Amino acid sequence: MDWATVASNLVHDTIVFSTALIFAALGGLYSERSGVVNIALEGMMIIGAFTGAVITNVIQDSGSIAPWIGFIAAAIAGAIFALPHAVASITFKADQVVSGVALNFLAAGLAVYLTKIIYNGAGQTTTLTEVFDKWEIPGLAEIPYLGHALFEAYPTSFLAFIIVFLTWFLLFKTSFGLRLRAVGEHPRAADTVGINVKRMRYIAVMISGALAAMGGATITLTTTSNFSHNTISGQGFIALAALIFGKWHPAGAMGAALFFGIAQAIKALVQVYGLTQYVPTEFIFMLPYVLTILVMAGFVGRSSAPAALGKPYETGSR
Amino acid sequence: GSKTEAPQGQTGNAGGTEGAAPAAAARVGMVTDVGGVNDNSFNQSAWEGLQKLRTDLNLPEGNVNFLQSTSDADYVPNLTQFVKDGWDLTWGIGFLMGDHLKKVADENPNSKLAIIDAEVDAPNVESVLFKEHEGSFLAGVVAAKMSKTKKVGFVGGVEIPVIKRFELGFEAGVKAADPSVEVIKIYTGFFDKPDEGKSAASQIYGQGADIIFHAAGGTGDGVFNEGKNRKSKGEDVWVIGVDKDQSLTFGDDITLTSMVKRVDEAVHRVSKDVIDGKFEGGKIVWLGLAEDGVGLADTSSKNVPEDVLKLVDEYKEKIVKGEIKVPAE
Amino acid sequence: MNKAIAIFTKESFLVPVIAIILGLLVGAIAMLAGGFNPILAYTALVEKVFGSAYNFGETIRQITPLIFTGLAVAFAFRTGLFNIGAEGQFIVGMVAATTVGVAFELPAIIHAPLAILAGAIAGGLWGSVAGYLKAKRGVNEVITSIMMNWIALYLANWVMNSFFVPKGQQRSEMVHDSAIITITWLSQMFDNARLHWGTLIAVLAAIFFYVIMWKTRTGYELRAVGLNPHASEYAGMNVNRNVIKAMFISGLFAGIGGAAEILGVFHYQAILTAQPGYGFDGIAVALIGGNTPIGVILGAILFGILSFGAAGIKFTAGVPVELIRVVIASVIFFVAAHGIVKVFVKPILKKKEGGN
Amino acid sequence: MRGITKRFPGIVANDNISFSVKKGEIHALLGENGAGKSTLMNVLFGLYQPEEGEILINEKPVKITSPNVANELGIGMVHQHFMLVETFTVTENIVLGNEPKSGLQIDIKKAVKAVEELSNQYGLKVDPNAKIEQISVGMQQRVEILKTLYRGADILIFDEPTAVLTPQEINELIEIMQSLVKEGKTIILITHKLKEIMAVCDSVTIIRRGKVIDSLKVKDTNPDDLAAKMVGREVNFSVDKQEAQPKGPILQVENVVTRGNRGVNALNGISFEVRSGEILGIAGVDGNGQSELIEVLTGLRKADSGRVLLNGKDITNHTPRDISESGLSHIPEDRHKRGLVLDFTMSENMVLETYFHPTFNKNGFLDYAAIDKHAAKLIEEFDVRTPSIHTPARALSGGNQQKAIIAREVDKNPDLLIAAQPTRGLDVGAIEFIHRRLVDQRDKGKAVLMLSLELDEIINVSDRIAVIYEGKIVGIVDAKSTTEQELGLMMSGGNRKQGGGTDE
Ligand SMILES: Nc1ncnc2c1ncn2[C@@H]1O[C@H](COP(=O)(O)OP(=O)(O)OP(=O)(O)O)[C@@H](O)[C@H]1O
Ligand SMILES: Nc1ncnc2c1ncn2[C@@H]1O[C@H](COP(=O)(O)OP(=O)(O)OP(=O)(O)O)[C@@H](O)[C@H]1O
Ligand SMILES: [Mg+2]
Ligand SMILES: [Mg+2]
Repeated sequence: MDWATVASNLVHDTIVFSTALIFAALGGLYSERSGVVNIALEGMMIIGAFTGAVITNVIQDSGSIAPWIGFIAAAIAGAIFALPHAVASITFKADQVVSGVALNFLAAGLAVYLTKIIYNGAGQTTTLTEVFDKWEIPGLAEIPYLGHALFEAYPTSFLAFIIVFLTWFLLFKTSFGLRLRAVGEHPRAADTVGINVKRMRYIAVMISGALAAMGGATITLTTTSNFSHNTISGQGFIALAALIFGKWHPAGAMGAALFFGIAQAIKALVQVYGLTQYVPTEFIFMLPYVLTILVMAGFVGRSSAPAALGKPYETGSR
Repeated sequence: GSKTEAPQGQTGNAGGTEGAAPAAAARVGMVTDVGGVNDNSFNQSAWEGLQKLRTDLNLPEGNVNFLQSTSDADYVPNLTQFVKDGWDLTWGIGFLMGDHLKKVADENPNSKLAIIDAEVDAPNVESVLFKEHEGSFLAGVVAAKMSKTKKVGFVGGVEIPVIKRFELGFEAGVKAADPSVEVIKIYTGFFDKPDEGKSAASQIYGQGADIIFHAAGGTGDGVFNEGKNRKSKGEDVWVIGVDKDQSLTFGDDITLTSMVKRVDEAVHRVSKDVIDGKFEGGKIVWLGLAEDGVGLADTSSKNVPEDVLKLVDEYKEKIVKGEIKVPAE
Repeated sequence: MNKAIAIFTKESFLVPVIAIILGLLVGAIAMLAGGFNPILAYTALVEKVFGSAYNFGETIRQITPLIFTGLAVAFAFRTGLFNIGAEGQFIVGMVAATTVGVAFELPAIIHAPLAILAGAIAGGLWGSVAGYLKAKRGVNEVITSIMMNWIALYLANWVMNSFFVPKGQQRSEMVHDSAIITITWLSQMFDNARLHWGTLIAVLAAIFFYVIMWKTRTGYELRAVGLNPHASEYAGMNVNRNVIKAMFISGLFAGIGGAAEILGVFHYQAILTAQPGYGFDGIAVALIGGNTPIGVILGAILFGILSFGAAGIKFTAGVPVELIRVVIASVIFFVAAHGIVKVFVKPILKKKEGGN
Repeated sequence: MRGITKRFPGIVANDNISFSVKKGEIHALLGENGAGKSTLMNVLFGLYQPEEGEILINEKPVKITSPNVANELGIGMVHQHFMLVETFTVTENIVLGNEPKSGLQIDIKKAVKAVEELSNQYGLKVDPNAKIEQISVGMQQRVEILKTLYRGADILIFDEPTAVLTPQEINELIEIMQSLVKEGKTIILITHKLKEIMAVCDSVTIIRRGKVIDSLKVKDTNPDDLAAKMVGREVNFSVDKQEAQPKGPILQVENVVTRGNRGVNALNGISFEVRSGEILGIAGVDGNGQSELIEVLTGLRKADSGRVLLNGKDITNHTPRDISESGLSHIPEDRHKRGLVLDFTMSENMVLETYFHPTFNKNGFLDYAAIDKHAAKLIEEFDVRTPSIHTPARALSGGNQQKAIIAREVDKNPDLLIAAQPTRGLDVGAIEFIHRRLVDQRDKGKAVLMLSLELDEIINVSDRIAVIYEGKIVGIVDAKSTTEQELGLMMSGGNRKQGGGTDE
């Protein structure tokens, strides 16, 4: 086995694992850049994973379009699910962390509750027959090693990278982005120049829900092919970590998500090469988390959150 | 003071059965781990066994029931719920429930309990275990004979004795049939994470293996996904299923065969024995090839050629006769 | 004192109560939507919890770890830190208690306290890692504590597999009887429900929380640093040391919780395949309890009753146990968005005033 | 504005206020802290909705429901706490909410050009591409003004614009205001500085406790009259004090060097001393090392070299607690950031630096009864207006917060009291009180080191004045014999006086 193949496989798997995290971290980015803490990414991913699986399951007779419809349905469900978080933290000025925690509980409960109702008491959806197939970019995918690594992936992965770029453009090149960031840094300043702070935050939180849900749906529609109580199991929190790790920047968040992805891919690789003889499996499982802490402590250090993050905005007009 | 036999307001599922069950009708309950009764694995299998029991004996709907645990701490109260409610038999499903079931059995010596996959030493518990290694040996023979790349893989859930039996049996089977075939093994550490299974499978196929045998419960779903994905890309890969005939779930275009573990049969039989008054408390039952407790799925002939199946039968005979002793630990 | 009893004042008491009622209503709606009978279900819940001595005892067992993790989260909250890592601290507490319980043989009078102390310190140290990284390296404690949860899980398994788990088992050997904190007579009174001294320790821990936080110099410093680190620095407090201290004490609570679970409930430690979940539930408990010690106890009682009673609604009314999570989520949500609740509270307050 | 009433829980901030401003004039709004000026202007700007009253612009009644509406009506506001996004550039801040576009993108080039044009037109020099966090406070204020002009404001509200400016910047601002009026703009100016009102305003409205006391032409009044109307009694401006009787040195600063936040040296071998029984004022343009100096003296920042002696004892790089215990008190320049834990009660805040003393702390347990007693005493003594000692500090007005801090610091009976911007943003009544306290401290034979950006204050209160420039003392003068001109020159780095150190 040559190392080029290993590397190629590793990159390929890294992208598979990172995609959901990229979506969710970007979701968190919108919300937090607007000043609303989003610890509910986990819950939003759960709702996305659930909706994606159920809708696809229901319509999978329609063929390969089914996962796409499931995916879009997930995004819509995510945006709607994010609404209570917006109402609580923006309109009712609730503690955003508390509201987020509530949503995480709600998602975990509701999704499995509904699953059991829909699937006759079963803790998971039936296995989907129609899920996303990997795409190969014509021409590029044939490049030795590199093609498999970079140009053969699920459509959601390509989409994720496109959304990273779009987010960067939206945030730093358009007036929507300027306003969104202003609302997250200094809402009063934004208010005094006529920007509707609350509306911006509502939009941001709902985009956040949609993207995080797309992340969740990515998991059910590419890697697990079903939804169960632990389909997400903590990935929303990892995405949140990626967002902070990536300093609330789209490219940074993507980089951090890829980092977690690579650590996950390495985990399987290490076992394949029999390294577990030398290192206990438990330590390999720990690897991504230890690395994250080391990297954060060693290189990243203090990260600067949006200045108004977590602070409800009072217009004074009541 | 306790009121153990307190009549429950109403027993039965949603909608309930209004006219209460006949007094003589037997009641059998089971407690699952976090996976629940639809885990495509042995919880589901066990539940199917109870369902079959119900239809066979024409019991009312509420007379078989299950409780799903949400954490380790739930096992004892869940088992106790059935026991204190006076159910005729209470099943604990899975190795991990062993200690908990023992505690409940000791505290309630007049109750009857049974467990799958664990040995519980108590006079009122019947333990049912399977010789997974024997069945897995046959799966190994199929894999070795049918691998074109001379590499096969094994994906395990958590590294517990039960799963170890799968692994060792499989490897022994492979080596017996063709010592030149290499076995790549990965333990994912989970029984319920298909994405981990998929990752493991991807790595193993990436190493050039073309057949993977999994013993990972729901995690194994990911192995099937990865296999299907590759198959649709034209790669010639297979998956060997576990516990149930998984070709029924994932299709026989990817499922080479399955190592079936007849949890449903066992649950059905032991439950029936209890109802018939033939409960053998304290007994530890091992079900292997000889007892038809394990074996390859009947649908194997779809994908496995005649000659290989013949070889499988030969090995089976030798194992049953004791000529081959398959390692279990 | 004001803060601790604030929960009993009219409005701050009514808000959680109404939040709970609204939460149960949401649950009822969800049950109706799913084709279940909410009245039957809630009756079953109450019967499950209060219907037999055994189940009542088990509910107390369920409540106990929630008090510990709730206190852990609340303590950190009070000092301006979000300890999402009670989970990991709980786990290392379990490991330490198991280690002491299995590896040593001591007289009971020393053994059990030592095992609990070991759990406490392990939890505290585990928590202070996040505190240290925050103080010295500026790393967000939310990230570190999430990571530390997973590290704790695998580390625990490694320790168990390497030192304490007999071959072919999935759990450690039993801790020695001298380390066990089960209250046998009480347990027998409750039909063998797993009752243990940990519950009493939990209540003492809540008192300890209150005293430390609002009566001592340490608490004064911790609160000051949490509320305004700049002013604290100006006033000559060591901000970094206080952050670490806060996380240490926070972790202490969770660690004892883990130790009590081993010594009082299981008597051995199993290989973990998932997070035990008490840490995350502790967040909910702390939030429902308004981050006060009394609130945490009440929150844990509510949470414990609901989640233990969940099995009852499944058993009797066929409702999936997850419904209870929906109820709990709604309660937290309404506590958070008390603005919504106040809409309901106002008329009640008015009526009362009118009546007086 | 007619009959405006705005209530907050427990207080009527504006009580039936009516006042009018003529087109093209500069109208001052004068009043004590908490009189209700900001509230009134926030109503005019649409940030608050009044309970009663109406607003007329050009004699037409209008409903100003949001700042958006205010902007449309040509009302712009320059807030005391700037409404600028620190991480944005000058241009981004100015165009925010009104961005020129090309296609989907913001047309940044066009925006920069617009900013440059405006800045030339009104003589408001700014660097359009600089980030706000990198520019001076004066420049930030110009950005604020440009923001309103960019939106085409005709009525400009300035809320205490000079409180944060250096004398030079104030002069520039006054010129800017005058040129704005020439261009046909109308200005409402909130300030506590009577001198400024006399200098630039046409008319003035005085508010006390939410009510209008009087509205009159500036040329018909004088500072004493205004002050009396505002406070409701006669106010003494010049700090009357005896000749200082300085004795031995309390604080000696020798060749201290330290790096600032940007990595360059903020203090460049600074040396001076403060003697007992004197007030040493440090004058200087903001950003010449004042903040760093205080931080080094109080132990909040490390000195790279040099020595600091307090009562002859070396306290260089000791911890803040150690230094505080050695007899140094400090009234911080940012009371919200450093001075108070806003969510602590007043009582708890009063022992922020002494809670561990045996009086309050028994074996690690705090004696809250003793603390409350102590707080009640201080609050009474320093006339801090608070509903109760258990009220959170956050709920007090700025002036009362400052009084509380001063009470706490003076009560420590320190050998050296450092007062940084002790009267920033306070009304004349409060200022008088605080100055009195500083002089009392001196008269008790203690040393006082005062830093202020306001030359008036420096000259009035200090006995000697040291001028800081680029992290060094460039000269020390006698307060009685110096002039604003002389100080201004030294502050801008001109005419370095020889023997800039102390007269050892
Ligand atoms: N948002 C608010 N909520 C409650 N009370 C407020 C609020 N804003 C102002 N107040 C109160 O209203 C009164 C008037 O405040 P205002 O800010 O208008 O005073 P001001 O004249 O601007 O004082 P200063 O000179 O300190 O700026 C004060 O007593 C203040 O405490
Ligand atoms: N929610 C509140 N409750 C009580 N008092 C408040 C509240 N908000 C503000 N205040 C008080 O009202 C006064 C005015 O508040 P504001 O926010 O206007 O600050 P400020 O320092 O006066 O600034 P400016 O002079 O620019 O208005 C302050 O003294 C503040 O302490
Ligand atoms: Mg004001
Ligand atoms: Mg002010």
